[in-house]
Amino acid sequence: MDLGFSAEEIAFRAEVRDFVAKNLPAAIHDKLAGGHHPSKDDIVTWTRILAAKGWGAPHWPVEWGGTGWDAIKLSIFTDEIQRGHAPESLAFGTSMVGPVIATFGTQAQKERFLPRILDLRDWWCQGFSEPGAGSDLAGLRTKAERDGDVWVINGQKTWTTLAQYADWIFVLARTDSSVKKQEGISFFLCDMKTPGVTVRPIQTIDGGHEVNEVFFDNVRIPAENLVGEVNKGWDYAKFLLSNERNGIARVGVSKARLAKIRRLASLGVYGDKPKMDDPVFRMKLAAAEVELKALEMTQMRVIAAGRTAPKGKPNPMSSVLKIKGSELQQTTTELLMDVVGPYALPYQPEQGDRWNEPSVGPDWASTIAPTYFNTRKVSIYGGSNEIQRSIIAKAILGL
Amino acid sequence: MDLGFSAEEIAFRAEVRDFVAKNLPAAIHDKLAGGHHPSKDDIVTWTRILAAKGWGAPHWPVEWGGTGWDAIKLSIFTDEIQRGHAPESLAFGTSMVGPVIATFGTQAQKERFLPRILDLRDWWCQGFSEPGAGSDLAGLRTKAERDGDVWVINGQKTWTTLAQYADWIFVLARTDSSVKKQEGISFFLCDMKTPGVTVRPIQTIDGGHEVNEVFFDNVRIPAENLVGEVNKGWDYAKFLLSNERNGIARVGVSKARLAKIRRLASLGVYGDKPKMDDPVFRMKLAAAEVELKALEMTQMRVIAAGRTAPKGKPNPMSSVLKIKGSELQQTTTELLMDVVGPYALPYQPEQGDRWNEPSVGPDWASTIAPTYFNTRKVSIYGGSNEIQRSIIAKAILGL
Amino acid sequence: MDFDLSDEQKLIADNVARLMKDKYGFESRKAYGAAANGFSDELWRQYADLGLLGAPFAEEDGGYGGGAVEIMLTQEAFGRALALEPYFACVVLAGGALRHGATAQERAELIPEIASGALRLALAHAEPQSGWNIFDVKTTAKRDGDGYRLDGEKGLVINGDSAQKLIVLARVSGAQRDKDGLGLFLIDADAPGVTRHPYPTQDGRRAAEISFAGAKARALGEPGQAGPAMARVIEDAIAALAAEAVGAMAEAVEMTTEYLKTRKQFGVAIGSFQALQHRASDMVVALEQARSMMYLAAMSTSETDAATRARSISAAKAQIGRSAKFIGQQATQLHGGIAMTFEYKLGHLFKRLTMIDMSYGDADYHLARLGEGDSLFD
Amino acid sequence: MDFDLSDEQKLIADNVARLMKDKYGFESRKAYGAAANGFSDELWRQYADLGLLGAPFAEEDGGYGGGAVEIMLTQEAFGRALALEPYFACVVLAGGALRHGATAQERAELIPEIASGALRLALAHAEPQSGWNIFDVKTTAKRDGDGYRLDGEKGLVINGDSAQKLIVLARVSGAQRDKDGLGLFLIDADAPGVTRHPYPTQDGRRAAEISFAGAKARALGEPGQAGPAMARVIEDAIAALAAEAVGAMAEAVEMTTEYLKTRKQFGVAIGSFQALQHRASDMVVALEQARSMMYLAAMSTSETDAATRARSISAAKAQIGRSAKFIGQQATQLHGGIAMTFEYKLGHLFKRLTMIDMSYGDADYHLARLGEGDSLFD
Repeated sequence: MDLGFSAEEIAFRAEVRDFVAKNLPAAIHDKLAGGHHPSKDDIVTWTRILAAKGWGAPHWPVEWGGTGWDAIKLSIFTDEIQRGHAPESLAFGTSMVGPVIATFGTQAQKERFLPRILDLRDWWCQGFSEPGAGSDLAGLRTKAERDGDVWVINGQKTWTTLAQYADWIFVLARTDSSVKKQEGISFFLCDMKTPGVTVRPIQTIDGGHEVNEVFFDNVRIPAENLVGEVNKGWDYAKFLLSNERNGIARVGVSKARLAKIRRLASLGVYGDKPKMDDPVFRMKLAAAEVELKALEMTQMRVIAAGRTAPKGKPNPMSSVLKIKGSELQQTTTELLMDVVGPYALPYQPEQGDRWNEPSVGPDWASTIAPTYFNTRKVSIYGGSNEIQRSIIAKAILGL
Repeated sequence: MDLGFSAEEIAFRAEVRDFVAKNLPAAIHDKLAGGHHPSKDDIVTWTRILAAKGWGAPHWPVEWGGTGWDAIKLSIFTDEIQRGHAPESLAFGTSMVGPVIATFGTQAQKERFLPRILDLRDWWCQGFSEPGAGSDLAGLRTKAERDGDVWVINGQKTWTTLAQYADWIFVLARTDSSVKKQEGISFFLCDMKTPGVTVRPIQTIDGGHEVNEVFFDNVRIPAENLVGEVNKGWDYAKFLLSNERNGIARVGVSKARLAKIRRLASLGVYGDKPKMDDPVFRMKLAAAEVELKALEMTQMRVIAAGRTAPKGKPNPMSSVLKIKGSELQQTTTELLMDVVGPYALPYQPEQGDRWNEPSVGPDWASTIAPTYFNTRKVSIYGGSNEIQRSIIAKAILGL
Repeated sequence: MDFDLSDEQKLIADNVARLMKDKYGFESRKAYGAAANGFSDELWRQYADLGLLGAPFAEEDGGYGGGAVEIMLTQEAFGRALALEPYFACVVLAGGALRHGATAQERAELIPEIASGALRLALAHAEPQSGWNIFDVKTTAKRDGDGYRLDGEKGLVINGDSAQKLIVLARVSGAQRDKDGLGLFLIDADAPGVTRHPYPTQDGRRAAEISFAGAKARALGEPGQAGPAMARVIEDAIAALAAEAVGAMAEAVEMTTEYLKTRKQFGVAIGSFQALQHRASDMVVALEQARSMMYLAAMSTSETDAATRARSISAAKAQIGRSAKFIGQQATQLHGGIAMTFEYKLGHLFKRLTMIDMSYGDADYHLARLGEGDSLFD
Repeated sequence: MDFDLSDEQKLIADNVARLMKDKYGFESRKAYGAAANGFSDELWRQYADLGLLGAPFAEEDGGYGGGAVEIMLTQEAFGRALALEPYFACVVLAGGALRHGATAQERAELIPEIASGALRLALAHAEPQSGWNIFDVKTTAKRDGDGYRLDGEKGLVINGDSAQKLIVLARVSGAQRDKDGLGLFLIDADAPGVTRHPYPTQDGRRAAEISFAGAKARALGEPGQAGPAMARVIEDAIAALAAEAVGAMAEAVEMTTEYLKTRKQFGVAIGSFQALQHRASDMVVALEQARSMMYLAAMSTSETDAATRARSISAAKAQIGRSAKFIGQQATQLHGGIAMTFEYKLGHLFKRLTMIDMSYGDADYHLARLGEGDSLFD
């Protein structure tokens, strides 16, 4: 038992941290550190910097541009990206459809799509959720029917993150309605420029535009854009969902936010004492740090156990990481609300490049309340925390 | 709308407070204020002092020794008894079987039993719960079979509070197994000296002896000890359970404990500062006081609404009182644990009259941990808080 | 102890409830909020017609003789509907400053104008550095002839963007955080030397940062003596916000219950899932506790002992803050994704509840205040 | 980063688990606890035979060369079984005092006796007034010939009732709460001038208040320099208690799960109720977080930077305390009445978990300590 990081791992962490510090454009760093969302350009710019270094999709097979790092190094990498306020890799490409294509796709699909994911020439989005399905993902109603050499897709997807920028969407659609709901689903790749695809924005409560509805109206896509076998899409979806659990706890995001909280709470915005002098606030901050430290260790334990676990099988411990990780993301946004106090009130939405304009109140205040509101989503999406508790009850406790 | 107490109510509160202060024997006061349990003699002594004043069962009909006070005065009375560290009336007599007999009993039963409840010549206990039934009270299995002029009872009751002192027990038993479980239950009165009744103590985790198992082995009781009609016992039980909800929140108990917490936390037992100087502790204490203040108002609202509500119908708002009231009883025991700190550890059980002996650590320390442990029961008994939540969901929200 | 309303109060409650039902559907609210003012002038007139704007003022001042209960009833209904009109800013805050801080003559001059809907006032008391300390005032008022000249920066002036006149809390003497030496001053919002920086707020309203540079104002009440009046204004404001919060919480609980009943997943209504039922039940408990404290707050505004009054108000605000956070967050969670959308009312209830907690001291702030004083119980 | 055990460690874990399974059923435990000592002499000998008592000591001191991991594995198994023997008092606390505070010669003299099971030591460090401040020491040690004379009152000496010798923390110089001027002293428990007041504890163990009146003792290590050693002893103790707590929590979660599966109400297993399932799941989350901090604590005992070590240990104790409270309370709630009975194991797990929280600083105490320092993260 050796619960410290090895010298190699410590050096690796320093290397990543140093790379981020030296190569992340200052404007992007400042924007994200301030709690603002990266633009499409920011993400593309940074992904290409990483890709040039060979770090575009570190967890991929080496032959397709991955690094061969083990799970601990991958975890350190994610942690440092998040802590360094760098944009995260566009997960829909690198962590979702990429591994599915690499595992189940044809050689032609791999050659066509994987290189363009690696350096973000193709922006992917995810066509899974549907209105009315919610956590019952397999209850989807979008249909695909074969018509000669093409599949014709009809239906509606929702909560489609950043679809407004997307070149491609991967879509689960029902190809057989006569069987059990999980057994009649197929997995398709669809060019967003195909006639009949329409994107409609959903404005979120923080005023932002992250998610969309995507409508499919007789969208005809070539048969070669089916992934794997017909009616096996649910297997690929499960693979996709269980595949990338490293980072589900988003420890690095919460670490970065805690550091920000300490910094802002020490400023002394109101009255004669900084918020950091308030013992109740300090207690709450300490409690969040303790839980996060524990979560970091829990994540390491899951990673360590994963070395010997069968591949591709969902690990119910990832539900523990999801629950606690999302709670901490939310707790830290509440601590920021404690710090900003009355100047949470002004609404100063980001408008394109105007994110850095002078603001009402402290110059860091404008993103605090929107982040608090927006972060309520993390206990809802990706399987709500209620779903995660049911998974733990069933898969860990056998209830 | 007039949300203050009337001058008459304020004077009434003062009168009760004064009566308790002047008439409660000092030894009983000190014992209860110290967190110890009253002995049987303590309860009898105090009940007779109240009965002599005409306050033995204030909520009863005047003809049977009640006072005619309205619900607010009754609430003030209970509050002051609890705050004054006086023993509470033995509820099994005055609040449970008493009202059932007064409402559904024969004239002979009323004359025989009610006066002896009023001054605690008869000590009653409750034979409802059974092993294996838990919150599913109607699933009881104790049977009563008619044999000429007597009913023969066989079965087992459990969690029977203070049965070791009891002269009488009121028993729910199944008299018809062929109908819906609620429809075959009858309500009996049973002399504890009847052959075949056996009491076996249950020691609780705090080391105390409050509850018992009661066994019925061919216990023959006269037919006249049936209350009301055969197979209508469930109605009487529901009446009993819904009847005395005044005081379910136990606001006075929590008020008394909060006052005690303030006093003890100001003593300065450890180190150079009293616990009261700890801002986190103060915040927790203030939060408990706020919730209790709100609960007191909520209770008043329920009482006020009850004036015009139909009689005998259970009010689901009492589930709100039960949940919050039990949570506050538990929270206040946790605050006492915060105050006592390391000297929670020594175990110094009460042994008869030795409750007042010198103790290890601060002289008030010995009851703190047992009270904390024991008070976990309040969210379990009387319909667990989970049952209460289901009642709210169904009866208030219609879910 | 009597929770029944008088006939006049019932009338107010019924009237405002009916008006909200008729005119304040969530789609209508979106239209009102899109106006430059951020609210509906038409509805403001209707509030005046219904007597809402004059209700809480004494008859001798030109009001209709009500008080905290009338404000409570109105605010609760506004909270349910998320009404945007500047009732709180004009009637509660500025009106409160007049009730507690102005002379009889000044009240008789201004209150009829508020009651008729003709005059919309805003109260500029907070400053960028003051946090929740109402006595932290750097803005100065200096005597100049028969008036005063104001200099300084005021922040978070609710509906200060569209008010015709401002009541300004300024310092005539003393150090920055002294309770003494404060005065209230009346000034036209577009007077020379007044600069307004208007902005929308997180909860869909309007506010302004306002700076004063030698702006000429007139005193209200006795300059230097406004501290205690301001404390009472804020206490009244907290009581009013408590009622608004209870309205918003009750609406959130109802919307959630309705959603649980109608939304189906895995083939059944999600309200059949026990874990969700119990969460909803905990929301009911939180709501009822908050409602109780709404009553306590309204009742306490007329308590004469200042320390007792402050404690009760802090207790109410703390409970409101905690209940609002729990209900806002859980209503969002139980709704799932739909609650995260701007199109849907629930998220706006959540945002308003959050901002009420952030106004005049959040729950921790008031718990700390309570922790420093005596018990809430005698 | 490697959570795998060495072969020797696996052997210890297997051995102690098997022993607990064979000999530490809950009924057996009742019998052990009824002895005058409050534990089983027979099992103490078996622990010695299995090498548990010598495992955490260096080979050159007469131990078997293990350390914090060996203590962790042993304590976790003891926690599950609620084992009563004075392993924590003798091996962890007193043994820790020897490891950190005694000379090589003293260690070589005493540790083989501990390892063999022949000598049971207790550590008398706390005092009635000290709370959780280990440096708050009024008991004095005064030079007398080649030894010292002890005067003062020690409190909450775990297994101090039956220990053959005591290690006593006493002050040779400085004021009551100074970190400097402390020394460790060895004394026979029945030496003249030593008075023991033994008592049972809430969690079914034994402890004693012990007074010293001119009692003759010998110094261990360098008198006056024991402060830093004591800090490390308590850190080791917290790591050991963390493991014991995790064992007890794991047992409580398992018992609860089993109960939910078998207990029927309303005709079905209560484990089919979603609200109870989700509560049990939250217990799993709390357990896993605590287990992680158990590892962190064990790892941190060998951290060389004192401030980092203290932070990690405080973090672990805070998490353990919070998880223990949640799991203890919820396991009780989900069991219902049976958990309230003395006959049933669960209540005893709850009590032990509670007392672990109350030892060496509860969760709030350690959070406050953390709040005064730097972040847990670099």
